[in-house]
Amino acid sequence: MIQLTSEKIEPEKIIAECLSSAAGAVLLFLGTTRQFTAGRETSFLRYEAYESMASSEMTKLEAEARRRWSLCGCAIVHRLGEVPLGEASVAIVVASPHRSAAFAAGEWLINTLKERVPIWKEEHWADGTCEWIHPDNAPGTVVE
Amino acid sequence: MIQLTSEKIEPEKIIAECLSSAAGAVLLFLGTTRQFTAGRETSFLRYEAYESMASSEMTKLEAEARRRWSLCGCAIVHRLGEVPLGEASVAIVVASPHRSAAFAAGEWLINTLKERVPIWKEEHWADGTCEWIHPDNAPGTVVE
Amino acid sequence: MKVTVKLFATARETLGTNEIEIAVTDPATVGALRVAIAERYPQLSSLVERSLFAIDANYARDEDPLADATEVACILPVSGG
Amino acid sequence: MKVTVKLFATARETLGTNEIEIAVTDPATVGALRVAIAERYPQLSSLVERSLFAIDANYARDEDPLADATEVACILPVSGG
Repeated sequence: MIQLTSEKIEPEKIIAECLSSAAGAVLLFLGTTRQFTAGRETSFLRYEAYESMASSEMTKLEAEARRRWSLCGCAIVHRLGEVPLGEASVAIVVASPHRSAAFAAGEWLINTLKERVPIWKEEHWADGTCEWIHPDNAPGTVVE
Repeated sequence: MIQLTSEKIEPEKIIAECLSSAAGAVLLFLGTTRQFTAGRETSFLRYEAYESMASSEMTKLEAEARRRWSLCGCAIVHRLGEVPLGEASVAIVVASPHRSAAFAAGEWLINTLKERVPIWKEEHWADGTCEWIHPDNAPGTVVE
Repeated sequence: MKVTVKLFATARETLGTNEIEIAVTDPATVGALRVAIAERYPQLSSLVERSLFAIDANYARDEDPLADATEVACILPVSGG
Repeated sequence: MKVTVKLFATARETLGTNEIEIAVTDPATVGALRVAIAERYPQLSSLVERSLFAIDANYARDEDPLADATEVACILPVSGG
């Protein structure tokens, strides 16, 4: 299940979608808006996506995770637009018969989402300034 | 937050306890009752604990996780008594400024809980038989 | 000395009781208790050999003395989670 | 040939538009497009150098041709999650 949404993320609904009697382990990861980054205060975040491509890249991530690990459920939800402090910008849920696959797939999904999915974060600082974040460590080469 | 309960686990309440504006990453792990184990069908599980010691061991786990990783929230909840198929027997929530700590602490907590905390699972098989599970790979020596 | 030992799971069900009283030869250590239980209840001996023991709700070593223990428990291999 | 390129984030805001039209010298590849954007908009050159490009919503290589592209996008280093 792949979703881009401008609504508040509701983890329990995503978990319910991924639950089944085949699952022995369910992992939820939430990326939330942190108030302080390196001592600097954030007021809120805003996310922008290349939506058609973000959806297709997230779909590829889910398919690749299902190939690499034995999963019985997988969901990736990203919020767009303004995200207040303490709320989630991204939710990943993975259900698997065994826990090691759930942890490995969950961590791989969030790490790879942050490398590949065309979504950008605009930090709105508490001092009133704002800036788009474009990490320095971007690959610069094609992501296979 | 440490809890032993005979009620159904409600992950959203545990997550809410662990959220704060210091958190950039929130991880929830649920151990759920799986229908099939090595081809054999489970009807339900029952958990029994040495309750006073289980609580104190879980409290030690939380303290050790907070020493080892930078956490802003940590909760361990284990259900006792009967757990139907598809429902959670254990929930672990970890909130951290950064995601790598959340994944590492979450996986360490569930792995270590399964080694140290005096709780036992009784498998009730669909064929009407039941048995207590006592893994072969138990340490056999004092867990430090 | 005599030691009261709390039982759980298979041990509790096999013996049909929540706790047993066991006579332990001196020196009254956790290790001596382990041997005494395995001898007294051979049907549990293989499980007890790979069990831990707790004194006052803390894991104990085989060389730890039982003299000051208020509560002793036999912790069969655990399977929570 | 002329190529329409979708813009996002800093590129969209800096140029004040969702897309630009860029003349690309032959051979019309992703690599040539990267060079053309960096030359035409020097204020974006360092970001564009470390950007990826997408053809029809798939990441493309610098040697990939633009001739059959329906939609081309400049993917500045991403920061979702």
